[in-house]
Amino acid sequence: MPTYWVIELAIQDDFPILQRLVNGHRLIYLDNAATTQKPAIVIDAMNDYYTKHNANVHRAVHTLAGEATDGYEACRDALKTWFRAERCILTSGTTEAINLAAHAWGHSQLKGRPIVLTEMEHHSDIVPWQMLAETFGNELRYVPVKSDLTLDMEAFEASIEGAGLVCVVHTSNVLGVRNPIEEIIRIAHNHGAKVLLDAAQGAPHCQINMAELGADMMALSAHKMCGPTGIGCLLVNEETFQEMQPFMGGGDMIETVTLEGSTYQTNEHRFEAGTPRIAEAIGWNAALTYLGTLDLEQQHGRLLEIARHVAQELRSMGMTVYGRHDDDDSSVVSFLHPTLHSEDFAHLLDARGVAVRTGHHCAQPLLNRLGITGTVRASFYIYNTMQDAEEFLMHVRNILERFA
Amino acid sequence: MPTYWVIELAIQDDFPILQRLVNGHRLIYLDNAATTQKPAIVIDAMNDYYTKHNANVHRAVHTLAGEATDGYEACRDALKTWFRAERCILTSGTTEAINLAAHAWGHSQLKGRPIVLTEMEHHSDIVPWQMLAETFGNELRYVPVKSDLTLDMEAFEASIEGAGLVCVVHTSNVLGVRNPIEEIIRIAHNHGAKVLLDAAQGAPHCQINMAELGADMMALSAHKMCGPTGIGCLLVNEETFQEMQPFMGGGDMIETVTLEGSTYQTNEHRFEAGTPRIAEAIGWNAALTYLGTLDLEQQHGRLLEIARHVAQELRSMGMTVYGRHDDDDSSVVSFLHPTLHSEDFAHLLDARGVAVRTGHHCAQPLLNRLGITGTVRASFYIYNTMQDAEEFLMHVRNILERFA
Amino acid sequence: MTYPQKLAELVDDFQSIDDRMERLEYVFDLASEVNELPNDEWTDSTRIHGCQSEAHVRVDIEDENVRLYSGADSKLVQGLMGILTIAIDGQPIEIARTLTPEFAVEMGVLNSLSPSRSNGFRNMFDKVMSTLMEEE
Amino acid sequence: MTYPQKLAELVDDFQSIDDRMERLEYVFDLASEVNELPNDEWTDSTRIHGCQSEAHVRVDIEDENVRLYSGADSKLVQGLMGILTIAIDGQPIEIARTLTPEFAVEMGVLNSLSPSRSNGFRNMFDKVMSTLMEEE
Ligand SMILES: Cc1ncc(COP(=O)(O)O)c(C=O)c1O
Ligand SMILES: Cc1ncc(COP(=O)(O)O)c(C=O)c1O
Repeated sequence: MPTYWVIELAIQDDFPILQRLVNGHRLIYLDNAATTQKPAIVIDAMNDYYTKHNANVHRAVHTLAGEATDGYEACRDALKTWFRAERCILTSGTTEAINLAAHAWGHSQLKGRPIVLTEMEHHSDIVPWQMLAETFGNELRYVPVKSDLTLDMEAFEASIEGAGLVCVVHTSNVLGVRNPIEEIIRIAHNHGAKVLLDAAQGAPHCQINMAELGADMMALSAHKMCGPTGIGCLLVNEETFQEMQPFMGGGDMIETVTLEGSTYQTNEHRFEAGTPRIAEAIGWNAALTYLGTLDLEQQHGRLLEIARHVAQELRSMGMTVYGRHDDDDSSVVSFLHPTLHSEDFAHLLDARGVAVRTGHHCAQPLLNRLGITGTVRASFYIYNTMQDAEEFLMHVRNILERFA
Repeated sequence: MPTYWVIELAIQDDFPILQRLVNGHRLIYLDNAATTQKPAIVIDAMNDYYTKHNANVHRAVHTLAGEATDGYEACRDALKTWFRAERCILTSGTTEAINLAAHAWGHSQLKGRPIVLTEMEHHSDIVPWQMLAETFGNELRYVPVKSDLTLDMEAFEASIEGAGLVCVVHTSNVLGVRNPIEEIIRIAHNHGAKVLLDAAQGAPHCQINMAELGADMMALSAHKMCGPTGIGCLLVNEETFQEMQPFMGGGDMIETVTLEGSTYQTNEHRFEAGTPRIAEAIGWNAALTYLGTLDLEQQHGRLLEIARHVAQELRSMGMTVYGRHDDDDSSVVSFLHPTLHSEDFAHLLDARGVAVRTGHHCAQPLLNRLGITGTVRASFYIYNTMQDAEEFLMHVRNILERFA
Repeated sequence: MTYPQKLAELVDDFQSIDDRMERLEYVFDLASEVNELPNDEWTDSTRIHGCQSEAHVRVDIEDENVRLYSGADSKLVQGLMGILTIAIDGQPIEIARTLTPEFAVEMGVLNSLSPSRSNGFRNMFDKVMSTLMEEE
Repeated sequence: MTYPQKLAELVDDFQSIDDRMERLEYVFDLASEVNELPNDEWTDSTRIHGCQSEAHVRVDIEDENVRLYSGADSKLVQGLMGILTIAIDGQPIEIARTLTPEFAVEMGVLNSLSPSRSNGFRNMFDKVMSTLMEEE
């Protein structure tokens, strides 16, 4: 893998945090499904904004305000282009995006119709719908996960009748499994249901083409794709956008306010009440620029290879690995040791500079299905190398020898 | 003013953006009521977070996650201390904080009772209540603004009967008028109504002691007090906090999720769904640290002196100034020329590097009351100097000579 | 693109001004170039949307030639209308139709304006052009 | 504060370990120091809240002396319990009451743990102490 090796090192250089020592050891950051690190270009873009252009956006005449507005709106445009989306509403993240979908679209459009979810969903794609169902009495139908860790598509087909919406995670944050969303969208649309994709994990790992997929709504977060915290978006197709009603009220989303009532903007600003996330938008746009310089498909292949290697090695050490690592899956490796507690494992790895996550990964229904309460999760991203993986495995072996 | 002069220059040095030229001229930034500039310490704190500590918060074991969690929670603690608040829920800004209050508290607690607003409110403190009233049929009662630009307190007293909530802006973003909130809170509480303060403009200008005031809820934004974009908070007293029901659902705010339903966290996390604004919280905390090094009361006096001088000079040039500049008012100067259009004015000032805002300032009901559709607004903050004011006035004179 | 002579001169004039304030001053001066649309003829159908100030325009065709009548409460906006007036008022309709908003970019006028203002200019331009396109 | 001898020794031991992994290893080893609370006696009243793993403790007073029975599914957590056991198990109740969680800070144990884990330790400590305070 000589070419990989060169690319890997070049990418690592772009991420200042990787210079850091943790407990005296080189940081091996394998908690990427929780949040990713930021390349210097992203950090610098926000810096540059705050040191040269900072101002409130929209409605202002002065130069800084114009620059800030351009910067903010450029992020929206870049997202639309990147994901081939018709409308892009900037939110604080995936979670707020899904809550926005539930309130702005669901409240007025679902009219009590059933909602199809899957057992693989992140809490952020469950709780907003449970809340909506509590108010409006919608039936929630959960598509089970089979023992091979894929969705039970027969059960899905059986559950679609009469449903108004299907909410499905593009790629599972626990398993790395990439769901058959093309088929799901096709079946849902055939039955008159819209589809919302939770692309929080999908977006960082592959180039999602919303227009081609025909998805109606798609939620994602910047911080999982090299962008800053505090920003995400709900991408929506035009038809769905026109059906949405205002959610939060306030500055920037209104056209006119009188004591008797208000009228609202008709573009995306309608759903972006208050001063928006300006520096964050500028940082996210820089992240897209950065990712655009990489060959994401090649990266996907490289990382999947790492994940497969790690999964195989862990299995050979007696671990249970929860994942398939099929060609389209993400490079997440969830595992458990038969006796060593997952949190103890993470603590011990941390002592060697390795960052992994443990716990339920905000996917308790999935873990219930698997009959466990948590896993250790190592998730790989563009700046991780096979070298990281080997060192991680070495520490794991070491820990097992000393502690298991 | 020799001592002022030294302080002024020292503060300017802390703000990198003030080095910038705008259209070939030194930037004179007088759009502080829209958003403030950031001192290097704030920019550096976020930089430091992204280059050394970035990780997702809560529930994780590794070192970076611990540091990020500490940093995020430290902001909450600092805000509680700064404002003497019992509970602090981090939001994306004032607007989201007020929407949170409307949904989390208003939906379950107001039970159709009337809400008292004022004509001086920002749209962000009007539209959420109009939306709530549309759903639940609450009566909205607006306290008029008198021709002396103060609230009509007799009308307020007459409107309080039976009301469940009073929403009042601490300090007007258009007029700089600081409202008699102590009296408003006393009267409201005597009549069994809670009080929400919109402190977006108040918080940057004076040290607000929520415990002493006895306010029930208070909303504010970091970006108006030297902090980053994308973060604000709703401060709540314990009693009100216990009455609040979850608003947005998702990760981090839950205790357990099953297919049948969910249980929620009991602390502030209950209202902070999804990955929070981590870098932003760290930046805001740095802004509080920075403001803490200044004598804010002295700054308030200094800036008010500047505002009074500017108001007087503008009046002497034939402008109408909308403001009182009483001792507790903020240093905002809204004005209009009899013939020169306010936007033309702002464009011309911008050609000389001066940033002011024009338009309705998201306070259309107030402007309707004043019988105008917009003003030019120059608002001063800690890094502005009397020199800035004099140069601004010189440019205004110049513009009037050439264009009026 | 080659411009009608008066417009070409105007582009040259603007390009020779370095100072933004002077460029704005020139725009101000051009406010007087409009054929005035009296206030009492400002209606919804003459309104230019997306301008933050009130701005109105009516396009007439007189003897196959374009006639613009316009006005605004902002002198800057009216100055932009003056520029458009110089560009196409009195021109044969087929010639006027070939104009693109590029000329305003070349003048450096649009980048002297806030995004909302320059959007306003584009809306003004689009409104005029779409009226011209509707003409037989 | 002066500690009972066994605890003082333990603090010294920990302070002499530089490597975090070894410190954790030591905590692991101390898991065997607990008086085991059998799994079937884990109930809601013995549960330590705020621990992400299952952790349970019961405090008995035997002949005016404190007796701790505890267990956890995480060996690290049980090791922390082992430390607490060394600190106060078998001590007269009045002496045990004077202990503060400072000793764990001094050991450098808490900063080897994630915030949630060290919170867990504090909760464990608080649960034990509040039981002691309730005793006559
Ligand atoms: C008085 C007042 N309230 C509310 C807001 C809204 O704040 P934000 O846009 O940060 O949500 C502002 C700022 O524009 C304001 O001045
Ligand atoms: C699949 C999935 N959905 C939703 C989320 C929530 O994203 P955020 O916390 O950025 O709102 C996450 C991240 O934790 C995720 O992995």
